[in-house]
Amino acid sequence: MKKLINGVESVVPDALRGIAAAHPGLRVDVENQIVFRDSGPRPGKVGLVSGGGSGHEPLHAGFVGYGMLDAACPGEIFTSPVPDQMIEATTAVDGGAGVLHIVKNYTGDVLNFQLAAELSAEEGVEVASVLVDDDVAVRDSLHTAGRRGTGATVFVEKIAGAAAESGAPLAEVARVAGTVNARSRSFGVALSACTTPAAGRPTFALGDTEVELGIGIHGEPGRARSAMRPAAELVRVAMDALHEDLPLSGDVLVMVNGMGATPLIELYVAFAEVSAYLAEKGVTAARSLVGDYVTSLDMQGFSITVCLLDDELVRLWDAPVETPALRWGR
Amino acid sequence: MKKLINGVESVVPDALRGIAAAHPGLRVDVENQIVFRDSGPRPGKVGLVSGGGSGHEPLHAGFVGYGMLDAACPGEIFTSPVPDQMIEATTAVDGGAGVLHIVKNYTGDVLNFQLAAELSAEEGVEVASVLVDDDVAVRDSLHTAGRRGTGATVFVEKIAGAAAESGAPLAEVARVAGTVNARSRSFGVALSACTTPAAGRPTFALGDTEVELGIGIHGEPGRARSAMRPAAELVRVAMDALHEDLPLSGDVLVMVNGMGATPLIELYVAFAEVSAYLAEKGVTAARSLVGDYVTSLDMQGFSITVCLLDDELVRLWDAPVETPALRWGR
Amino acid sequence: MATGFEMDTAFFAAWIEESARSVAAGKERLTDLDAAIGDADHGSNLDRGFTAVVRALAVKEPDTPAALLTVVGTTLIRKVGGASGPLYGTAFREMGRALGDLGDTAEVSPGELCAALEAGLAGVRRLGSAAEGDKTMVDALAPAVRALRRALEEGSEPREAAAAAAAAAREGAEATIPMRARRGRASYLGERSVGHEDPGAASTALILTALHTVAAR
Amino acid sequence: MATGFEMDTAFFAAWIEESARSVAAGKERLTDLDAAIGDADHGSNLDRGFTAVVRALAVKEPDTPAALLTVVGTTLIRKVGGASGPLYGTAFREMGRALGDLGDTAEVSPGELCAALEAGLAGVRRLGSAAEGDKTMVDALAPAVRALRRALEEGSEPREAAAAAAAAAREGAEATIPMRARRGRASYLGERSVGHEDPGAASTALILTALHTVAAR
Ligand SMILES: Nc1ncnc2c1ncn2[C@@H]1O[C@H](COP(=O)(O)OP(=O)(O)O)[C@@H](O)[C@H]1O
Ligand SMILES: Nc1ncnc2c1ncn2[C@@H]1O[C@H](COP(=O)(O)OP(=O)(O)O)[C@@H](O)[C@H]1O
Ligand SMILES: [Mg+2]
Ligand SMILES: [Mg+2]
Ligand SMILES: [Mg+2]
Ligand SMILES: [Mg+2]
Repeated sequence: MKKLINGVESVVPDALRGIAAAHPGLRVDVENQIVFRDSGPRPGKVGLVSGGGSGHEPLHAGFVGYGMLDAACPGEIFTSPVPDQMIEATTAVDGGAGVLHIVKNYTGDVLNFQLAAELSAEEGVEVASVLVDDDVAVRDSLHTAGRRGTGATVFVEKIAGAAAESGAPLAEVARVAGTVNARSRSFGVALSACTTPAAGRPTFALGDTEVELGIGIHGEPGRARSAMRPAAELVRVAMDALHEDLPLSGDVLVMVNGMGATPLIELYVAFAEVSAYLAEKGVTAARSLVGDYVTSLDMQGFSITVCLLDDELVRLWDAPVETPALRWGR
Repeated sequence: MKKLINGVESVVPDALRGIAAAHPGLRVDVENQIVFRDSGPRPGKVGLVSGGGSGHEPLHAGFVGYGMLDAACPGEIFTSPVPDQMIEATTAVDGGAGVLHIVKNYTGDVLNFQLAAELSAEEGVEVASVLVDDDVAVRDSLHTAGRRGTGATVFVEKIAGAAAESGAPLAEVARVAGTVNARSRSFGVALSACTTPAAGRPTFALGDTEVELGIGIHGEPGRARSAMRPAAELVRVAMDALHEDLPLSGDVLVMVNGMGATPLIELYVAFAEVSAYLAEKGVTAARSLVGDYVTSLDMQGFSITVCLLDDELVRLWDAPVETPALRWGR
Repeated sequence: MATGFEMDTAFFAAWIEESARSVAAGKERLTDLDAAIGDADHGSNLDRGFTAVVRALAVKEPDTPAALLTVVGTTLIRKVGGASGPLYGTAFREMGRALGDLGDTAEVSPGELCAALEAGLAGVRRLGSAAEGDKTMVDALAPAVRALRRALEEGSEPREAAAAAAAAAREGAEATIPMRARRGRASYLGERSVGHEDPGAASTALILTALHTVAAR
Repeated sequence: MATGFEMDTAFFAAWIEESARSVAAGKERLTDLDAAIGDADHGSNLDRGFTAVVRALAVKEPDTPAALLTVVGTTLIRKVGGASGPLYGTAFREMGRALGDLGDTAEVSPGELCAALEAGLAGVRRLGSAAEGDKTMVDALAPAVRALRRALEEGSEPREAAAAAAAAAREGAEATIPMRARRGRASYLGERSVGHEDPGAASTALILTALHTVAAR
């Protein structure tokens, strides 16, 4: 394992020092591992807090700023943050209008945010939560942990952030966040595994002509191993899975997301196929993102996330945003 | 070799179709391999054309748009484009005020742009060129091809783009572009080689505890192989090389650039060290970029580019820009 | 753990230290198990947590078993993260609470320890909604607690009872191998989770084995 | 290529086709050489270029050697890119221009061919500013042209003279191995460029060898 790090233990605080140095619009509490907007809470604005394991950058710290998150709590690599971070973030960003927790559906994230929400409420902050669970590779049932939260998190954070910025009350911000999640689906494909600093070697071994279909964002193997195929066919597998779960129609927001070690030129190759697939179905990619947004360390691969748009969602998506990783209109 | 492509021959046109689909603000001539601003030439505005081998995305197509390039000519992977592309782009973006070619200093780029400039001039377009040669890993002398052009290209394109947008005449845009280049230096480090689709295997082999110091952006081996070290030490090697070539002082613009397969969290770890190094020297990182801007396919590694700022450069850097890969102020 | 065998605060501190030691020693194995069906962090998660616990206890050792277990649980919740942090944290906090409810004395009887472990298991079940057979730490903890209860009811010596609990935990962990995961991260793998031992069950076996080691001193 | 041996347009077309064949066959080797001290594209660059050239000539074969070589050069410039595109393109265009200046007849004498190759070499030198010893295609082309001139002056048979040129090109290419690059991409490597054959010199040797192959038919 070769990584551009100083040591396995210090990756997260070291990166937080880098984020602090690179982004004057952010305030970083390196010790407690929280990234805040430098401007502090705005009275009357709903606060948005998210968090999750590190190793998915720019998620979440890269989405802190105007029109998106108020604070992000990075955990250790691929490990959900702890309640202390979330409580500290929640109380700090509350401008009196309450705080929305945006939680990806993993047992760890859910349990830790749940403890944090209870304790924050005890400190007098009104807290609502939205659970992101967009990954169609995982079969959902009452008797399982349910679907994972992956790419749709970016959509939820952006759109809920715009709603909060516009002054919407907590219930309304939570509603729109839930709507985005309900209308979004993701599917991921790995061409290689990733290596966590702690493990020091790839989390699974893929042959030279194999891919993993239906991977998550934590280096977990997917649901099935399959033969490597041209981009057009891999995209079709992913798009078929999305379309089967949530029939695509009308205008959609699409993200072709790199898992961390996929060259951008390849993501554009994939996006061309996504766009062709949608055109075939009479669906319009009205808005799109192509790049690394929700990564899995040094994994090679991609995920596709699609959200069915309506006028409200388009308006909120287009609203100004100014964060390290997403910026327009300002 | 596993790549998210449809075939070795079609990578560039496939990616161009993806760029066209993803960015409504661009107009892409897939057949001739040229990416234009959709708005076309603005009368009286100097046109900016750049280009180079593909495999460095987002460079250059990702920098086409308001406040930056008017057109980019992508060549085959790691191969400079051909004069036809450049002539077509040059004549198309000329708004009557002439066109600046931004050329990275590689024999192929220089020769092809030179032929294109001559032929464009014959068609009545006033053409000036700026040569970017910022890579201190290459010893510069009259008897060699000179230093390579790498990271500073982004600074030159942004700042010259702002000057052109403000209505500056060709000579003035060329002057400021030359100034940026003269005040910028880069140094790159590879933790792994990259694999071009045509070659199908890594361009060099690095052991598990080795790095290449002083690499370029085409998968060429660097000047020296060295033992893998913590991020802080690798950054120090790079910064010392920059500082020795061009003593750092005052306010600087810094880019910590990923080579394509380096997780963002690691780039932030590196940026923390860059920022500490500069602080030690009493230098301020007044502006910065951290991310993948000038890549080398799936190479793991980073480069650091520093530009000595003055008031004019800061003003032009801060001016609005709206491209796929760089966007602020609009 | 029959009558006459009382466990003081130092005993619980020793248990926790022994657990910390064996988690540190087993860190790689736990991470490897997690790499197979999870995200390769269970070893470092628990090691980080128990290291913090040992440091917290070194600063100021609580003076009753109940207080000690509460500190252990709270520290795990504060330092581990992931699924196992709140779950193990809750288990220890519930054990502490149970002992407190029983009178919070400086000495705990085997029966009281067993009741506390039952409370810890109930806490894990409530928080994680996992049943036995779901391929989680519950599959090691539940049979261990049952074995302990049975041994005590049958009048076993304390260290025999602890040995039975530890053995049941280890067997329970092993028995997760053929299971298909229905909770936690491994559930995403569906059928592919079959054939691997659950990392949380494996770490539970380490912690129960540590209890026996300390009881047998 | 002594008196009596005249080369018509078909001869030049055959030379180019043979060059295209051997570039295609040597594509991987050229790319491997370029991987060692460059950017691993020389084989695919030239193959792309010669494929386009063959296609262009198939559409409409020019009717004089001068016109044919000009089409070859222009097509290489338009299709290859990189350093080798303008350099090889210029070489062929200068050859075409030289033959045109000599009268643009349908038949070229060995002496005229030699003069054309000298013009091509001069074009490469002017554009690339490389001297012999800089580890570039010039290190194969210059000795080849010299060997051809000498053989003709010594009264050799045309195919003997072509053989001498091809041999000199191959030797020149091999002689680049110990050189340190001072031009092109390999120059960035400094000392580390030593020990590898220059890809452009290697492709020049293929093209000169193709000339001999065709002359020997
Ligand atoms: N719902 C649950 N109930 C009980 N135990 C669980 C549950 N979910 C996960 N676990 C346990 O947690 C272990 C994983 O812990 P860890 O790897 O530290 O956290 P994470 O899964 O968040 O990475 C699993 O092996 C399993 O034993
Ligand atoms: N200045 C120069 N003069 C002559 N030949 C050169 C010069 N620069 C490069 N070359 C030749 O070009 C070859 C490389 O061609 P190619 O790989 O196709 O282009 P690039 O270097 O742009 O990738 C080198 O091996 C060398 O022989
Ligand atoms: Mg985890
Ligand atoms: Mg090249
Ligand atoms: Mg885990
Ligand atoms: Mg090359």
